[in-house]
Amino acid sequence: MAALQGFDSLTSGDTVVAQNIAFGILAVVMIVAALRMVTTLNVVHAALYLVIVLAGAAGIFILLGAEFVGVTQVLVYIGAIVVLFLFGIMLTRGALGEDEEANIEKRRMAVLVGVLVLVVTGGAVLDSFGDAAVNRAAPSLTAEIGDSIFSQYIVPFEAVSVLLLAALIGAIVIARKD
Amino acid sequence: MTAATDAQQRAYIAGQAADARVNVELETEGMTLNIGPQHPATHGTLRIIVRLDGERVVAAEPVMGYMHRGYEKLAEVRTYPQVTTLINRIDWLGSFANEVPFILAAERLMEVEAPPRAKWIRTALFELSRIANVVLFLGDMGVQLGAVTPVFFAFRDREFVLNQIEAVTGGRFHPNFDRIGGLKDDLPKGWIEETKGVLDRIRTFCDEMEVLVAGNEIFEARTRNIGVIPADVGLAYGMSGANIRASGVDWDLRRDSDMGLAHGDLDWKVWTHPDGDSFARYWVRLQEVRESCTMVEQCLDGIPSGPVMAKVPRIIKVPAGEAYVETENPLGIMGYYIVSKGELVPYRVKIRSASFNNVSITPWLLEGVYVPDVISILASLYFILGDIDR
Amino acid sequence: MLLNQFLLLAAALFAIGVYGVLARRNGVLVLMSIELILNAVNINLVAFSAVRATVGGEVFALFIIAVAAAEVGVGLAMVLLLYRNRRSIDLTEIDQLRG
Amino acid sequence: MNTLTLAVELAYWQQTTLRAVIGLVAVLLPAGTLVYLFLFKMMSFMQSRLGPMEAGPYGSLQLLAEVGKFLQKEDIVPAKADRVVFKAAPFVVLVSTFLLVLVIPGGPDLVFIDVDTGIFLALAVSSISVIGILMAGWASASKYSLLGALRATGQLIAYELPLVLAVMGVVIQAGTLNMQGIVMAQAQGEIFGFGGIGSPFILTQFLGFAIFLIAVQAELTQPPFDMPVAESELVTGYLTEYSGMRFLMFFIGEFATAGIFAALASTLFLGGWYIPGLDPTDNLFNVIGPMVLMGKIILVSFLIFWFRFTYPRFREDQLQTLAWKVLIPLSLINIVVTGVLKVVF
Repeated sequence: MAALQGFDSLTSGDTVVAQNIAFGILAVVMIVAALRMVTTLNVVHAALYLVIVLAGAAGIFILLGAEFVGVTQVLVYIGAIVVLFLFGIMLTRGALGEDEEANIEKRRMAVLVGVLVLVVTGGAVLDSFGDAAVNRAAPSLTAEIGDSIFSQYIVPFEAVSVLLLAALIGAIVIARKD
Repeated sequence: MTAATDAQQRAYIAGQAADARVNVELETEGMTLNIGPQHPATHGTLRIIVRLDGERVVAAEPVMGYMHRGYEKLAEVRTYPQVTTLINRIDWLGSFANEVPFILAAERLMEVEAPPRAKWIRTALFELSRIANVVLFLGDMGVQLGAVTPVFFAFRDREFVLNQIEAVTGGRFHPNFDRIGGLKDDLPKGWIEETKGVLDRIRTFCDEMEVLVAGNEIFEARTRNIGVIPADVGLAYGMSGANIRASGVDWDLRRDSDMGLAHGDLDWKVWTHPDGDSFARYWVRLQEVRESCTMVEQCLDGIPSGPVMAKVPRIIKVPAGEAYVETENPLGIMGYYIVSKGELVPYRVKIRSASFNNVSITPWLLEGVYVPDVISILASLYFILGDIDR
Repeated sequence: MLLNQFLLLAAALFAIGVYGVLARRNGVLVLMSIELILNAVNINLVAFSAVRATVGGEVFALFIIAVAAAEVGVGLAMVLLLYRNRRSIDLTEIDQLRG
Repeated sequence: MNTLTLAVELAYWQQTTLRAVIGLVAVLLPAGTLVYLFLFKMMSFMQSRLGPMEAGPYGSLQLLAEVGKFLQKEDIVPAKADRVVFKAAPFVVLVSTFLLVLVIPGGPDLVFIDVDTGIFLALAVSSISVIGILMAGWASASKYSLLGALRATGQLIAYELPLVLAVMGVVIQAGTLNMQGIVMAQAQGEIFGFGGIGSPFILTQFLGFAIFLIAVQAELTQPPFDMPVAESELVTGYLTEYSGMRFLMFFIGEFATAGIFAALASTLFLGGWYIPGLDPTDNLFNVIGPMVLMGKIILVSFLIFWFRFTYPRFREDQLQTLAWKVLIPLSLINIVVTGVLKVVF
């Protein structure tokens, strides 16, 4: 984020070189880490690769000027969700720790589906949005997000709150011994 | 749980080896954890194998003998005066107290009795070594529970006690001062006054510990109702000393039997506590240090004059016979069973040391507690490795 | 910066996530792959939000993060239960309702 | 977007380098000061000893000697360890520490990044260190390490909540997440119409301050919450297998984080770089601000270390009970009361 501010001084016209470089690095790191995540046999390593992907996503959010979302991403995903994963894996080792190689035809099918999804969505994206540019004038204000959550989006917000409570109770009920 | 059979022991060790082989994928469900032999909590080489389910102990097994030095066997090839040099090192924190029961047993076989002055000085030194020993426990218990500071206070104030012991005996840790028939020497000049000053320091130290450690809420939360030993179980495992008095058993050899020291002539009290938990053990020891201070003070005031050595032959040969003498040592009851064939060396010496019995309760006591409590319970049982392994 | 580069990155992550869900048999890994998919969606939402210069997309990204947390909590609880009952979390073996 | 207000115009790369250097100083200087002042000296005096006396006057160079010692030591990786993860773990912890310092302002213009999310960012990046600790514990292939890491994680997650909730009160009162805004709110605020000392939030948010300090103590895994590194049972928890440089990194991480959390506490509750009686927009504060902040850091960390050297440690379940049954409800009440009062007045 420290770097981000400086980027503004480099801005000239519509070309933002430094931001594109940052995006390129983040994108490559994220995709490599994501690929490693779904192929590695060690589940702990997979969780650590997931951390890299999530941190990259946080970087992308900040690049897009969505500071609050980026920080929330770090707090919730890296600070809580991945920790939950690691905790679960380490508490139960053995079966949770290792994943045998999936059988070949299953993997072949999965690769096929994955490539298909990529081609279709990618094609659709390229087709529909052409060369729309992201014109980030300034990072969006946190106050603005807060205002819209508690006015425009109050119903979904309440729904999410209820869902979280339900999930909390549900998880406790499911995971309890006896 | 009673003591493990051979097969059980072997199963443990096999499980141990299997666990050493597991790769980085570790388990915590049904995990075997070795506490010791080299571990910061055991201040010595005691090894406790615990099987865990999460943080809860399913089974615990003490493995002793990493520091066995064979004193009983060694004593068979040493003359009687030489044996005291060895047995000094059993409970190394209260060494003088180790010599007393052996000397008393030998005196009983030889039918000599130390002169009154020697008896009183013995009593004073006996109680001083108890203070030197237990003071360290009072601080160390804090360290085991995570409070670093008290142990420094304990080391600081124990130093004064050791100075006084050194002033009389010439040795800080291993005095080797007790002789059959009396003591090696008389008290040095001015010692009595200095010792009284030291006793005041120790009393202040006890007050500090009462506030700093026993009065701390977290300390209470960590020790109250933790590691409760019912009186009958404790007695069945042969526990003794402050450990059993903390379970409400009013049993102290200094009062209940004639140990051949001057305790009968002193005015003091045996402390007990009804709870039997870790806190009770700490509390009882704290009171006993205070009581020891009063005893030493009375000894200092009441030392009779006279010689410190009875008439004994220059070369000591103990007449054939057997004798068993036990005394209330800092860690509990310590006894020596001497069999003599009338030679220069004892035929057989059997040492009953307190800590061995005190830690043998651990398999029963540690079942079902949390890992952190294992440490606090072990600390509260207060053992000295040398006293377990001899 | 073009909108497309973000959308393509998201599409790639989404495809990788789909591969993970389909190819892996370990329940925990499947859950992680779902996180990947949700993140791809989030990137899209935030990118659109940036293009439109409104905060609506960001708000929904926040909701998705919250929902993801709930999902992982319940999902992991189920996997742990599975492990406790069957000593295995291979999802291909879980093909019947009666344990 | 603030830039450093200096007489000379700096190029972007120069600014970045300057920021990086200042960041390094801002992390290491308080850490070193705290280690020397409190760990070496205050602890020694509390334990009736002198502490280091040989290296430099009153042992003041002892720290350099220690660092030199650690740097010379062999970097041992256990045979069964997961090498890459094992080696990466201390870096993850340090990253968390260095990211934390970014949002702390040292003066009206002295700030690394003046982001809108300020304190929220700090709390978020502080949770990254959990990952590093789990990595260290798991990759060491040692049972003590694993148990320590699991304990640490359970504890850090439990105390993250009161930490965040305690800050909420301040955020409600200041009406902003921005650290600079929080300082300004305290500098320009009034208590019942009296503005002589501004309005340091410790007066109105004392409950929040207390909860924050307790939670910080737990986040730092210090006594009385040092179960994860309990040396008398778990040897040193997740640090057990580390040696030399990598141990030093964990050590720096621990004390630097202590310093930074103290800085956060001073900024949130004690007015940060501001001292009453002066105009907060005065350029003077760009000079004396860091020193004022340092003084407050030392004040707060004195409290933190005082607890550390005094108390025995809680057991796992006891400290969880404290977090869930005492601190979280209390901080929720604090938020509700603050919110209601904010609306009423």
